[in-house]
Order: sequence, then C-alpha cells, then structure tokens
Amino acid sequence: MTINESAQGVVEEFWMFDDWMDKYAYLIELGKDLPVIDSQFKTNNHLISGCQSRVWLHAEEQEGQIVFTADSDAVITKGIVSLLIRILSNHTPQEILEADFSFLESIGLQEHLSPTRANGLASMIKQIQLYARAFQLKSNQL
Amino acid sequence: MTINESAQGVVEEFWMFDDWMDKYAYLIELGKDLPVIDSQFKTNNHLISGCQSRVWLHAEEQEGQIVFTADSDAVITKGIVSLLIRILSNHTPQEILEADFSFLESIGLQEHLSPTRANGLASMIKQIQLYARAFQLKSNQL
Amino acid sequence: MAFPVNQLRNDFPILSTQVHGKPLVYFDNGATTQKPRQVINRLVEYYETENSNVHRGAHHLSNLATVSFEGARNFIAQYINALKTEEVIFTRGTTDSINLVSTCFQSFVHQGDEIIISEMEHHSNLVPWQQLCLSKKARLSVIPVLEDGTLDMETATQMLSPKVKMMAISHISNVLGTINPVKELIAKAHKYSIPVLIDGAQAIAHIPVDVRDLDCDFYAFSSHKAYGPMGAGVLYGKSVWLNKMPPYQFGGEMIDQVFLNETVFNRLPYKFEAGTPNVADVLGMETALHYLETIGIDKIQKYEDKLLKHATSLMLEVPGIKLIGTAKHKTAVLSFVVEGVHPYDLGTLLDQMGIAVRTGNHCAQPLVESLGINGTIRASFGLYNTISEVEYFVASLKKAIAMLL
Amino acid sequence: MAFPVNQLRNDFPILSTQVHGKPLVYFDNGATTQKPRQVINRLVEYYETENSNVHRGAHHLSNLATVSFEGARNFIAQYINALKTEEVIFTRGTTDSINLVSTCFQSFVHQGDEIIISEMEHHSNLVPWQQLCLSKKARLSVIPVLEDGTLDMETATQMLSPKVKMMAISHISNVLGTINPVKELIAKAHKYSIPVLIDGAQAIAHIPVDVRDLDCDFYAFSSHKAYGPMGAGVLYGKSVWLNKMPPYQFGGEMIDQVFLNETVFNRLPYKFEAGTPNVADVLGMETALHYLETIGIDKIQKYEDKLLKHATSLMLEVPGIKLIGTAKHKTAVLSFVVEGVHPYDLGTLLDQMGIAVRTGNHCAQPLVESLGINGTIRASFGLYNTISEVEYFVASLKKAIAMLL
Ligand SMILES: Cc1ncc(COP(=O)(O)O)c(C=O)c1O
Ligand SMILES: Cc1ncc(COP(=O)(O)O)c(C=O)c1O
Repeated sequence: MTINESAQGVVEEFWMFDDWMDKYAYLIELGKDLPVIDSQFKTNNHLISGCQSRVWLHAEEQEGQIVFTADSDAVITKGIVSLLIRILSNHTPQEILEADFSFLESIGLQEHLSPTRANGLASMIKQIQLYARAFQLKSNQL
Repeated sequence: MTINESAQGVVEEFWMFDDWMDKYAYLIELGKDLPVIDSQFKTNNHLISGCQSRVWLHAEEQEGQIVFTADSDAVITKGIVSLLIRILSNHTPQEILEADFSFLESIGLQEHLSPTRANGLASMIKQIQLYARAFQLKSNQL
Repeated sequence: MAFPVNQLRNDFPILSTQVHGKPLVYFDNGATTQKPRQVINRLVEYYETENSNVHRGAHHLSNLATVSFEGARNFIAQYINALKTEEVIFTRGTTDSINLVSTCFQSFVHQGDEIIISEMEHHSNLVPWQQLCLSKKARLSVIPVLEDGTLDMETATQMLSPKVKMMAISHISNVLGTINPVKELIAKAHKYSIPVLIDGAQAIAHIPVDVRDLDCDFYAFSSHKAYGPMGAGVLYGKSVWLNKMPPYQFGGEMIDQVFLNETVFNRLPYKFEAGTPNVADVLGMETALHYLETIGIDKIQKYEDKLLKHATSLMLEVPGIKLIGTAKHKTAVLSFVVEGVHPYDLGTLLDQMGIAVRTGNHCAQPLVESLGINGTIRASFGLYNTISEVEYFVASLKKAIAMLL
Repeated sequence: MAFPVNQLRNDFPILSTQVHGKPLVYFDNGATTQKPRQVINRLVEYYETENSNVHRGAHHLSNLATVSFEGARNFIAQYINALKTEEVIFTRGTTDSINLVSTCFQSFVHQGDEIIISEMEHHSNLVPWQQLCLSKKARLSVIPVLEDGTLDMETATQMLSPKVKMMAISHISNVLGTINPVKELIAKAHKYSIPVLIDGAQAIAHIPVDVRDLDCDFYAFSSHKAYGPMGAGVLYGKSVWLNKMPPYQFGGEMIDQVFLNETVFNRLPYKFEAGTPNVADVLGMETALHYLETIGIDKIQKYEDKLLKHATSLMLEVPGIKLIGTAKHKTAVLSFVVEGVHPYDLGTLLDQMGIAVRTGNHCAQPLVESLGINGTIRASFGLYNTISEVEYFVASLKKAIAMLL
C-alpha cells in the first residue's frame, strides 16, 4: 500500500464517526494498541519537544524501509502518533519525504486539536521527516 | 459686609450669566482688575503648588484684619483668586477660619473647573486658611 | 435567602455559548474569570463617551476621564480598606505588581540577606524573588507544604530572623485552594520588622480582603481573576514603604520635573505609574469589584463553599481519584489526579463534553514536583457555577475515565 | 478620490457627543486617539465569546483565545514588516517597551559608556536612559534641536563613536510634529555597531512604519495612540538583540522550567511576556491597525497633511501667534504660543467652545525649556478631523485671544 492509500484509509475510518467523542474513542483504542517502544529508546534523546505530554519516537531501517516505534505517557497522544506510524512506517525515506500530509486536514485533526496538540503533531511530523532525511543521507553515502 | 454677605453677592453676580463663556469673561475682567501684588512678594515662598499656572499669594495684617494680594501668570486663575480675595480680604483671622466655602458650590466653580483648576482652587483656600491660622496664633501670643 | 445564581448567570453573556455542541461549563476560573455585562458595558461606555488621556489635560474629556480614574482608585482603596487612596498603585496585574516590589527591593537586599517564600507559590511570586536572591547572593528560604496542602507553620516560624528582608506568600494557593493563615504570619514577621507581600491573585474574587486587618505591607491582585477586564491590576503598599522605594519604570506621569541631567519624581501614587495608564480597564476593574460588593463577597464565599463541598463528596466516590489539597480552610479549587490516567487526556475528553478545566503544573512547578506528580487536573469554581454543573462534571469525569482506562 | 472622512467619522461614537453644549472637536490626538466602533466591538466580541487565559489551556476557549492572540502577533509583525513574528513583544505601551529595553541594557552599559538621545524626546524616551546613565556612571549625550524643530544632524553625526551603547530617538516629535530622518541616523549608528531604538508613539497612526526598511534594532509604540484600546503596546526587537538580553519581568508564561534554585526561561517572544497577557486589548490593537490598513496609511498621511497645511496657513494670519515646530517634514501637530496669553487660559476657553487641545510641556520639559517658553498649546489631528473643524478652531482661537488680551 502506498502512503497515500493508507492515508486515504485512515481518513475514511475517521469519517465513519460523526461524533468527535467517537473519534477520540478510536484514537484511544489506537493508542492502547500501539506496540510498545523498546524501553532502551525511551530516553531524552528520543523525546519530542512541543508536546504537553511526552512522546518518544524511534526509527530503524529494515531492508531500505523505515520502521517507526513510539510511546507517550498520554494515550490520546499515543493514538495520534500511532496513526502517523501506521501510515508512514514501512516506507522508504524517499516516499516519506515526498508524502503529502494534507490528509490530516481531511481528518480535521489539526483544526480540531488544541494549539498545544497541533504543535505536538507538527513536531512529530518534523521528527519523522528528519529521520527520513537522515536515513536517506546515510544510504546515499554508501 | 460679612464674608457670607459678600459671598452671596458673588454668587448672585455669577447667576446673572447663563452662559459659562460669559462667566469666564467676567473672571477674566476680575483677573485683569486684580491689584498687582508687590513684586517683592512674587517669590517661590509665596507660590501656591497644585496649579497648572503659577499663583502667588501674600497676606498682611492691618488693624486686626488680613489683607490679601495675589497674582498669577494666567488671567483666569487670577480672576478666581481675585474673587476669593474680594470675599475674604479685610476680615479677621477668626472670621476667615469660620467661613463657609459652600458658596463655591453654588457658583458651580468647583464642579465646572477642571480637576487641575479645582486642585488649584483648593490649594488657594488652604493657603488662605493657613495664613489666617498663622495670624491668629501670632495675635494670641501677644 | 438562596444565592441567586440563575439570575447572576444572565449577567455573563459567554455562559450561554456552546462548546463542541455542548453548553459551556466553565471551571477554569483560577486561570481567568468570565466578565459580566456590567463590566463589558463599562468599557463600551468609557470608549463611547469619556475616552481621553488623564491628568495632563485641561479639556472636558480629560477631566471626565481623570475624575473617573481617580474615583476608581478611591473605590478600590475603600474596597480593600486601605488607609490612604494613594496606597493603591495601578499595574498590569499580579505579576507586574510583584515585579515592581521585587525590583525596587534591589535597593534593600544585600549579600547574606534572606527572603522567605513558600513551596506553593505561583511562578509569579517565586521567580522574581529567586532572581533577586541570585543577583544579590541572598538566600531564598522556602516554607514547606504539608501533606494536606497547608503551610508548615512550625518551620515557617523558625525561619524568621532579622536577616530576612521580605516574606512573600500567597493568600490562597492556585493549585490547592488552601487559604493560608497570612494574618498570623504577618504578625510574626513584623516582630522581626520583616515586610510581608501577599499574592492575592486567587483571593480577591473569593474571600473578603482587608489589608488593614491583615496588616500586610503589600498586597497584589489582578482584575481579570475577579470578573474584571484583562490588563489591569493593583499593588497595594503601605505608604511608608512606597515612599522609601525608588521608582520602578520611568516616563510620563511619574515625574514632577525633568532636566537633562536629573529628574524630580512625582508623589504617590503617580511615582509608580509611568506612561499613559490603562484607564478603561481600571474602570472595568472598579465595576467588577462593585459587582462583587453588590452581591456580597460573604455570600459568594458561602455559595462557592457549598459547590466545593458537594463536588468533593461526589468525587471521593469515584474510584482512582486522588484529591490534591485537602486543607480545612480552602476555596472552591479542586485539584486531582486519576491513577493511570494522564491529566492531558482527561482534560481533552472533558473539553469534548463542554467542560473547561485546566491541566498541567499550573505555573507552580516546584509544588507539583514536591507532590511527586507531573501535573493535576484542576476545576476551579466561580460565583456563576451551579450544583448541576458540578454533577454533570462528575458524571462526565466518570465517563472519560472509563474511556481512558 | 476624496478622503471619505464623513463616512469614517460615523465609525467613532464619541465624535457625536457634545461638550459644554457644543459639538466635540477633538484635537488632542497626540495624547490619545478615539476608538472606532470596530475596535470597541472587538473587545465586546472577545469577552462575550472567546475570553480565556492563553497558551496554557487544553480547552476550547483557551484554544480560541490563543489562536486569536497569536494571530494578532502575526498580523502586527506583518503590519510593521518584521522579519519574524517572535520579534513582536506585547507590552503595556511605549513607556513599558522603552523601560524593558533600558532595564535589560543594564547588562550592556558600563562606566564611561555613552547613550545618545535627542533634546526633543518625550520623558518616556528620556528619563529611562538618563536614569540608566546615572546608575552606571555613563554619559547621556543629547542631540540639539534647531530653530525649525529639526535635529542638528551635524552634531548628531559627531557624537557617534564606539563608546556609544545605544541611540534612542523618536520617529516623530509629539510637540513639534517633526519627522526625524531616523533611517539615515540608523545607518550612521550601525557603522559603529550602535543599536538604535525608535520611539514610534507618534508615528504608528500617521505614517507608514517598516522596521526592516528602517533597519532599527528596536521600535516601540502604543495601541491607544493608534485608534486601539489602552493597555497594549508593542516592542519590536531584532531577535539577535532580544535573544542576547536577559529577561525583564519574571513570572508565569516567560518560564520554561522552574526549580527552587534556578529557572530556565522560555523562548521568544514569551521570554519577555511575564504574567497573563492582555489578550483583549491586543486583539483591539490588531483591529485598529487593520482598520488603518483598510483605509490606507498613505491616504491618511496625505489627508492629515492637507489639514495641517490649511490650519498652518490660517494660523499664520492670526496676529501674535508663533508656531513652534516648522520642519519641512512634519505631521499634523500644531504647537504654538500667543504673545501675552497663557496657554492654560487659552485651553480653558477653547474647551468651553467644545475644542479639546492640550496645553503645557507635553511631557517634554527639556525641549520646551530649550525653546525659552513655559509651555505651548498643541492641536494634533487624526484621520477623523475635518477642514471645517480646523476653520472653527481658528475662529474660536481668535475669539478667545480677543477675550484674553
Ligand atoms: C513621542 C512619545 N513617546 C512616548 C510616549 C509615551 O506613550 P505611552 O504613554 O502610551 O506609554 C508618548 C505619548 O505620550 C509620546 O508622544
Ligand atoms: C496565586 C497566583 N499568583 C499570581 C498569578 C499571576 O497573575 P497574573 O498572570 O494575572 O499576573 C496567578 C495567576 O495566574 C496566581 O494564581
């Protein structure tokens, strides 16, 4: 599945719920299901700034693709990062760097979230892109 | 004439004018007519604080009565002080200290004047009363 | 007579708005309060009929504005029972008031001196004193907070000594709701001639404030936490201190005479009011305090206490909830944590149900850390909150916790 | 197209009030401006639908208020053409902005250093620097003002040297109306790496302000002199300076992390915004600047210039009048004295005829004294003043002079 296709899937899932309480319930479920990050990566190094809750994000390369794992002390935040990971994990750095993040607008996430959370979301995306760029540079140097 | 009687006279004069422009014209005439203070008394010692314009006030005893002379660099202020002097000059310290200043309210002066001018007027009255008290103390000590 | 809360609610236009399709339940009064129509109208009236710069003008509008502005000072002085009107300095708010005093006290604090604050202070009554101590190599002594959210009075008493140059204490804690025994502390401090500043940000809208009865040397509060507009506040100071202190900011209004090489400063209160004052918001603040006076601050306190008691008893029944701050003397502030639930998640879900609460460290990081937590959820009540809002809140809380666990 | 002054006048409710039974003629715009309905409505709208404390909340109202507040910062940054939004610091007004810089510059000014101001500075851009120099044993160098009310640029140029740690100059003089050649001064000062602060209090409502074109290091102005509410103002600062400066006030908002023995300060712009900000008045200020933008500041400048020219030519015909400030580049400020007449008397009589002017030293005592007078009468125009008001004013002036002489 391309990034665009999985993003489309997420948007459609979100549109199924009329009520934002249900969307939050869905995010909470996603958060609870998020595979837990290896505890060795829950360090300040992996902490994303700009969130009222704490978020750790780790990236690994597996056969040319990036695999993200993450955790947060707040479960809704975990749900949001899980959603990003579902869409962006297992893609090449190139694909991630070219990804179109406008699907977030279709979900209404950025608009609905508080500025603090929206900042947090922006920080997460920035961090994901930074990882992608770093891996790309590394592979170009090989 | 008692202080009350001359105050009454001033109030009646003021009531003759409907228009405050005319009352001001009258104050200006009073100001222009004010006998000029002896220049030796136009010193900082005789300056009344609390006025946007400068006011000098001097007092002298003549046969048990106080005679006030004054000047100001602003002619409306001079008119106001002249009005006070007309009412209060040539009275004993006792009479001045017992004077009822509510005539100022009847004129509407205090209410109509700017707070700066009203402060100035209050300072003038305070200074007049201070002089009266000083002369009274002096004569009691004799 | 019952407290006329429904009638009072009509005075607050924002209370009839909706949030996420739900009626607004505003429980963030500790952060800022909503404004009654009377206050909003006062701003409009001022700008439509009186607006002018004050003091310096000889024209009609300037006179109107000056009389209103100085009338507000007079009213507020009476409201807090100051001895003299000139002891009321208008500032931008509590933070500004405290910074004024801490900056001017640079002249009075030297190496080896001490300043006392408490562990429950808001950053605004903590960082100014901390930075003063750092710059003067003075010592910051911190009164600990006990388990129930009260001050450790025994330790506080032992800290007093002639070395102490200032004691700065909150009247009421914004996190815990504790009403501190400031009168007692002030009396003790005065035995050592220590001046006391009371941070009244959380008190002015909830309990009677009488600066002469307290005998405090300084008292600071913000208009916006007392149903008044933002942008205005008060520093009350005893004139003996205010006269002793050097000026804070320099500019128009606060001067008497200016020469190129020296300046003669104005008398109180103007000495501390540099620049064009915020006349409109000061008049709004006056109207707000007048509004409180008309209702009766005693009645408000009693009513809010009823809300607090009811909310507390309902919340104690919810499993996993731990209340933070259980002092006997407290105002209607409910801080709590829920086991296994992040405050931020809870705040987000409550918001979806129309309820505005605050989450985080409430600008009192040292206190929150001393409690061994990383934040609380805080519901803080005002005079327009109702028993049924409290009940809706607790029901919503249960629902949110169920979703999150 | 003619300037739509009659239409604009309808936006200002106070302009239809009466003073002493006469229609108000408001010529005291240099002291403060009147507010259009749009600005007043913005305050009402904010308090009725958005009011909350900003930044710290996770709830809907707090989000609304935060988005509006930061949106205002963004708009204002664009309005003055700042490079970065975070270079716009919200303050209480010009005086507050200047005191912020002069206080923070305590770290950068030492014995033997110099600070340059001019003889025409308002007390708010004079006393802060004077007091800084007094406390640091630095030298205050004062650019003289020439006969026509312009700066003595030759002397100014000679004053520049590496010893100078700050040059603080008004964009426009509040007494003389002179538009100073600040761009030229800034370029010259930068050759010696001297930072320049521009006091824009009298400029922001009357001429275009482009901080990047001026290349000033700091720019200060007040909302209330630009048709906005009282209680708000701006300090623009280049981020390189703002980052170098220590914080000014301490408290909530301006901190990142607080421990009992140290504090980590927040990043720009928050580092300089301690305490609850004045959200309402900042939004009102944004609305006011937006109002000016919609009309077009160039058009306003042209129109006010027309008023100035007309008033000047009429006044030159009145015997005994001496205009103070006759620079070629000036805004619509008319300061004057009348031989044998005290300004205060004249102001009082004009007020009786409904005309609000200012009299006195206009918070610029050194300038007024250097002119060998003890005060002036000042008529200062705004976008809502009209040619017929100007004519009524000159006729009233003649009448008042006749009464007084
Ligand atoms: C040139 C100038 N600078 C500074 C100020 C001070 O502005 P504010 O009183 O709004 O702080 C004024 C206005 O009084 C002014 O005209
Ligand atoms: C106890 C306490 N002190 C000080 C403050 C600071 O008040 P302001 O932000 O209005 O300056 C607050 C409010 O945030 C507070 O709750």
